[in-house]
Amino acid sequence: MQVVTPLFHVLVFPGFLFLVAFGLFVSWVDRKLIAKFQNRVGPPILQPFADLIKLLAKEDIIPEHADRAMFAVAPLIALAGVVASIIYIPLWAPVALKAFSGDLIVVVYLLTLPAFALFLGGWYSANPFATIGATRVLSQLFGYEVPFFLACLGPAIAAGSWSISEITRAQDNGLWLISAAPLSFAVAMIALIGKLERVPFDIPHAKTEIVTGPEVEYTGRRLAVWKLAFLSETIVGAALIAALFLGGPHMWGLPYQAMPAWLTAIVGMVVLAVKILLIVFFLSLAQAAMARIRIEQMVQWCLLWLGIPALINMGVIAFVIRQVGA
Amino acid sequence: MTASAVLYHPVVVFTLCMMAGWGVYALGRALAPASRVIGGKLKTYACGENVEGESFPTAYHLYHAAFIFTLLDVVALVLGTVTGTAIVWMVAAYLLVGLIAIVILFKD
Amino acid sequence: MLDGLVKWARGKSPWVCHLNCGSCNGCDIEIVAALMPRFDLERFGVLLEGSPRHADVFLATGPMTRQIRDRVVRVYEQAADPKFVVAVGTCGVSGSPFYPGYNVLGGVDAAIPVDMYVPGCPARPDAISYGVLRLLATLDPKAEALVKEIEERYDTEGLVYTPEEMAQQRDPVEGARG
Amino acid sequence: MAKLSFPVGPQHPALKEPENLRFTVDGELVVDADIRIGYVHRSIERSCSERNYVQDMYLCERVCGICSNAHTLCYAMTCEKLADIEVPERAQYIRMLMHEFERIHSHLLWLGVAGHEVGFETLFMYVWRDREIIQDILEMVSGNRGHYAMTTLGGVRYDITPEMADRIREGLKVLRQRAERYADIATTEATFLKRASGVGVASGEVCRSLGAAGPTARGSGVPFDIRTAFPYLKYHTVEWQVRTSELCDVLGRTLVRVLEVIDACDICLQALDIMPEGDIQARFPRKVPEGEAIARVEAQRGELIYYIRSDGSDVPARVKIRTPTLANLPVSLEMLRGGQIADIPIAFASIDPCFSCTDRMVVLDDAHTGEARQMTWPELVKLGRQR
Repeated sequence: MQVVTPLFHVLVFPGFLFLVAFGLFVSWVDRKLIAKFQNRVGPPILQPFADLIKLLAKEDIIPEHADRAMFAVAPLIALAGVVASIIYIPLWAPVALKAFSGDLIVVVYLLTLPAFALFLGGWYSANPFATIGATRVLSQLFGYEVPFFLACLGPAIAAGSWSISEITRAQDNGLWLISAAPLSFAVAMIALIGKLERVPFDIPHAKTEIVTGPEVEYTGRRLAVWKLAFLSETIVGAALIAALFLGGPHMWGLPYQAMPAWLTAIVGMVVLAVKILLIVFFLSLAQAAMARIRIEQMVQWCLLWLGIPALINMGVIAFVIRQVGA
Repeated sequence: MTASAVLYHPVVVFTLCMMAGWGVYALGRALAPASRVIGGKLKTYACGENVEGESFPTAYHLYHAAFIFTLLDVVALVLGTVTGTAIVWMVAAYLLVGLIAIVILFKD
Repeated sequence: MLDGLVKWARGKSPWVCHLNCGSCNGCDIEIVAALMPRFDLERFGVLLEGSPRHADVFLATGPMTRQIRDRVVRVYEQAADPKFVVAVGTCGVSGSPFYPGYNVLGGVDAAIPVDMYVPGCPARPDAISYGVLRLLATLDPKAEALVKEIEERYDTEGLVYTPEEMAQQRDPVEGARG
Repeated sequence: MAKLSFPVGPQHPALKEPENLRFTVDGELVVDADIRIGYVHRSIERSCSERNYVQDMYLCERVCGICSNAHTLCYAMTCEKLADIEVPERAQYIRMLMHEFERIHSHLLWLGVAGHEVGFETLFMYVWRDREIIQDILEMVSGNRGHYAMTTLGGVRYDITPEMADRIREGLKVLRQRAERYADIATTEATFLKRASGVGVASGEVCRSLGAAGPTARGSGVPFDIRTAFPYLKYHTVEWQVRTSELCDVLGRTLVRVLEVIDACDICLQALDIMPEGDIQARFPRKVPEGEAIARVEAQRGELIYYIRSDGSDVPARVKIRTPTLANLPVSLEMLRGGQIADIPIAFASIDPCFSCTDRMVVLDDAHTGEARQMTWPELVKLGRQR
């Protein structure tokens, strides 16, 4: 059992299979929402699943000048980085499957892996569009990564811990940390758009400029793994923000004490799913309402209008804690 | 260390996930038709035109952003590892560094 | 079972790539119009992809000009199997009315194999949607039911031709030219 | 530092048409831009000399799928000048209506594509949804969504009935409101402004010296419009103004186009009210007297010129077409140089390029001396189709 349970957790639930399935569902919600905003009907519910199967069943092409190993491994790194981080995020109870001091840092760094993988994949595709896309991925990372990190540190300082599970548990009293770190929350949401490379920050993938950027040469199953990595990243990023700012699987007013353990787990899961969908709703809304901006505009804007508010919020929290602590 | 502690270690989890991704590849290999190389299939895609060259290195001009990113990221990592009351001073110092960095960035 | 699943997925998820072989834009804007709110091809899973590497179905328009021919062939070759081509518009079908011109090689099939023909000048968005659906019906039996339903409700005579039907239509013309 | 050079086109998602732009970039900065055209050369001008005047009408219509009516209008005007035919009043009004309908449809199409180029998909979808109103009107009047075949030598083919006029009025009123809304979006949406303002700059001076035409020039404050400079049809009987913008950038061109949509709606509404009753076609002879003529119209992309020389037979000796995109290309390269990669699609699209109008063929005997030669039709066919 000692071996089987962790394997099950990593590969089936809440790890790989669950994440992929839920990610496919959420990407349908996303596409449907955008279609509705744009006055269209939108795709049927099984559409992302059909897309995945179709991509898997397509021919696989590796361009002659591409670095074969890098080309093949890059999507896997992206997917693995995202899926691995779900283990440390609380999903159905305020405690994750595995919690240790500093797991917040580990998760934040695991979530930067897709960006680096995308850079490598694009760079080693040996394609001019992919190369430009790859450099854009890195430039964009410089823009959103620091504000995202700073925004995540806000609740960490407020809760006095670097463990996501500890931070979530600190919100058990019903006081969500969004109240202590509203600016950090806003910054984290906007930085998440950058992290997921969605409009207005879909600069590395800009279809009309550089075709699709880094994954332009990818076909078939390798493209499918990229898509899986991106849609899992949506889930994990949203779950992380929910855990840090919105009490994770916790909802005030629900009689947790009166429920049996299995029911609290299910309720917690549903609550978290609703929060994730709300965050995705925000992402879709942003995508529908804005145009894509340029890379240098993005980097400057992010460091200025995301970096400074996040810093200010962090400073205020640190100052208040010091006063209270003294 | 128990088996579960080892299996939940980030490195092990990451490796397991890589293997799961490899499983997706294997599934794809089973479903997809065999690759037929005809004509310019393996050529670099460049809108239908022919491009010469095996790699396409490009210039980079956002070094100041890269510099600030590295600076702040490393300091943030240091911050993440301190505990106790020292954190308040660390945050203050960090704020200072951050503000200086942003001033440098927007100087011109 | 897996085979059925793959067929279903292919029928459900055609990502299209637009391939202009020297067209006058008339059909091209109608292709885009087919993706817009009024017709919304995304209902059937159609997505407009930029890179031919990601595409399943090429919507090719225009008479094949001499200049574009090699590029079109290369782009077609660079797409991953299985791939399909829908020739959109009368020019895409036969090169008409430009055909006798010195720089026009004929329809899209002068360079790449075509799986479905949608005539019209310009082809209407609904005809293009119907053409794509007819193509999908050859992949997925479930899409066939949808096409049957459409054919019962609307007059679809002459909107779309399969390569066999087109060959029958064409024979006398080819004879006259030859 | 290594400079990267890459092609955009002939098959590229930003371009709906096959043309080849080659860029040399330094990081994200465009150092040099060059253009290669000719992918859509379909031997139209030469084919015109192989067919009679009526057949050429349908060939010229298919020069471009977006401005097809402007082409037939200009072609018909040239032929009528040659044959000295007076077109009936009502036909002139209907021609003007079609001309403006087409301007509305084309400008809306452009606005949607501009939204697409900067990743603003919702604008794209909304504009194209509203564009269906004018498409319905065009279909109601002419029977087709594109290539309307409305103009004919000596007049127009179909009349506009009172019921049609009422439905047109209804549709145009809605469109006018929507166009005002889009003008509002274009000037207030922060992300769109970031992408349009100060991008693709070409001063009025540059536009004049490089011979830009249409909204591209008017967006840089050059108040040149064939409709007022060389009046044709019935534009002098309705009230409207030439729209210009001093912004000289993509935003300026966007505003000019959106305002022109509003103007076009006004022109059509006025024309529907003052249109006289009467014939819609004059008889046009099969053979045209010897001579040559030029006509120019303000197509939606700028000045369109037709030159026809007749040798007295039923087949024109020479048809020459000068399209606005050809005039705007030099300016567009100026806009691209020194800009950013991200601005390529929108800056290039801002001239509303149309390559199906533009592509020509030159045969060089000797690429070094640039010596050209004349070729006969069979020689051309042999050259074009040989493999």
